[in-house]
Amino acid sequence: MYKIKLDQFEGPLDLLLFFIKRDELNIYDIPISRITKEFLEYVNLIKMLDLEIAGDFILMASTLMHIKVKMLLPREVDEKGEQIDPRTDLIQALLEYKKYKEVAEEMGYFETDQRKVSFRGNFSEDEKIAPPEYDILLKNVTLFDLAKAFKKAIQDLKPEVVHEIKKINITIDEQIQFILDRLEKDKELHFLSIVDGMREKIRIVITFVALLELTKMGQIGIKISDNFNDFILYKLEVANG
Amino acid sequence: MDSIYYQVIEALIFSSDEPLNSADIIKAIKGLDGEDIKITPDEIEETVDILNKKYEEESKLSFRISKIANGFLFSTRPEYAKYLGFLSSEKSKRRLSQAALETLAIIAYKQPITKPELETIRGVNSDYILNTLLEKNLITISGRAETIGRPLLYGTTDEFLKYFGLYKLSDLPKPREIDEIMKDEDFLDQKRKIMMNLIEDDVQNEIKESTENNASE
Amino acid sequence: MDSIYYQVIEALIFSSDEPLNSADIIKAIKGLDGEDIKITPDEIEETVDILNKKYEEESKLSFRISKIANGFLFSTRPEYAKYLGFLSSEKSKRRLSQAALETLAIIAYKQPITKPELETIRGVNSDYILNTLLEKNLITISGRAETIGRPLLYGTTDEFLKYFGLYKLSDLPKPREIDEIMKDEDFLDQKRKIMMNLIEDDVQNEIKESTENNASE
Repeated sequence: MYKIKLDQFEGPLDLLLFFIKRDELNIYDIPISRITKEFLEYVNLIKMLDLEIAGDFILMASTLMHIKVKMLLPREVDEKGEQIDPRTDLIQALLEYKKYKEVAEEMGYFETDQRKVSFRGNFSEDEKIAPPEYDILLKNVTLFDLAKAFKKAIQDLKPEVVHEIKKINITIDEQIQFILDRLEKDKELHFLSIVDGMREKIRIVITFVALLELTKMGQIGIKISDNFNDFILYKLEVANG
Repeated sequence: MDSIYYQVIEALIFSSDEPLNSADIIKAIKGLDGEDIKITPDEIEETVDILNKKYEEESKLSFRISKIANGFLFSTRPEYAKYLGFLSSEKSKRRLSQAALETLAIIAYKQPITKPELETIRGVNSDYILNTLLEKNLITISGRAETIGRPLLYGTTDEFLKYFGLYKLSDLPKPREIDEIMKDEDFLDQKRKIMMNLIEDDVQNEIKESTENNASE
Repeated sequence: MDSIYYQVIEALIFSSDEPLNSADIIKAIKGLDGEDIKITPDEIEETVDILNKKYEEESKLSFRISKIANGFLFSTRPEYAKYLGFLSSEKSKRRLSQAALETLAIIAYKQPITKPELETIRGVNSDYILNTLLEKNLITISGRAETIGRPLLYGTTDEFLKYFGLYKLSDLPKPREIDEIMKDEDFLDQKRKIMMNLIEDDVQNEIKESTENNASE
């Protein structure tokens, strides 16, 4: 007779399958009294050690005892008038469990095979050229979005500012530098936050032209913002190669 | 599909550290060379077969493209396992326990499945094992059942497919029908299984074992 | 050196996660096939050259073995760099950083939530991440709080549900449920250890016995 070890069984169903196999019992005609007795001996052993695991075994023990009692009573009948074997549910559960136990065994072979396989380990030397974000961005931001943002920036200016007459010395190059400087500090900038505080229309116009210039040069990207009439600028990594 | 894309497809799969699917390959090619490039998932699949045939018959490479977890991934041929195992600590990672395999089998076939359903089939409380499998990313929470108490539902992940070397879920072995099991007199050899489990507890032995197995192949 | 080692060297370089040097390759080969195997660093170097020549001239492969200061490693040929770049930028668009995931989780469970509330929980400025999540359409502005300054309120979107395969928001696993799955892990571990100790002696015997059995199988 095999010596029973405590951690061999995944649960009460596994233990019952073991008894059935070991004693060459017919699963469809399980000798309930005998198997209940053996089962209880096992449960007594593990009860002392592990309450958590024992719980499931105790539940099964009570099921077995329940079936045992039912076996002694006159059989119940189903709607067709056929006698119900009190062991039916248990047999069903055992077969269902066994079905997956078998699959698990096969999966164990898959696991073994797969453990013989290795994947590529080192990717550090693969050269990658990031795609020009510029392209992708134009898919999200339409010219209409750009125009709306611009219009908004202009509209928000206080009307009295427009009346001031003053020569403004400002160049596109200066504004290009201005935008790049701002982008040094922040990864992303809202267009509105750049023109915020600019009081003259011409300054905004030139900033806007500078921004278009930078986009064309591939130095910055533009993407859509969740605020209407605004968009986000961000610096592009200069592609190497 | 133009045959110049053989190398591109190869390069894309080679450079990917996770299984790469046809859709992503097509997206990269069309994204760069234009939406009008004609290329279909079937053609990618064919290309992979052609490449694998070349690797094996002409180039005699020690690796090939595996179809795994709904995608393609380069992997070594199993015959080199013993050399690779010698240098890497990966191989000494523990196998899954019998309980974990059983639980995975049930989840894989019954998914999405709730914990109570799983526990009914296994006959044991399964909190611990579910937690382990979730941590290993072999299963995930896939939603909630519409039944009373709305219990969480569990299903398998792509990592699960990768772990067992499966391309898709339907590649799992088919469980036998219950009446088939019933006819079968030869129950699983319980004794042998127990032994196997015990071996697996001992990593040292296991490494030795796999080396021996490999050597005899 | 026997030419059967061409493939072994190739497989070792392929699967190593660090650049692999000749000494390690020799160690693996001698370790498995015996110290008397004749193999020198020069031969390994030669083998790599032969392999590279084969990859390039015969097989026209899109990858090769590179030699860098501390060893050999595979790399994809630079002519495919733009395809690789496209793929990796697509991937990074899809991926959520840990910080983004954490932020998303807080918003999902606490919604509707204001930026100050969020930042109190996370302890860091969250402008950038909020923007990223808004861009990915995983969160949205759901209104304004009635508190001073009427700050914006953030919540998750339908896209968020889709991303995580949820039918509705209440399908999110409750923290209590996660606790339940995690519960008693340590406790069970302790119990297991006690049991294992009790049967340890027997296990030792079994291992020996079963190894013998396996060998004869």
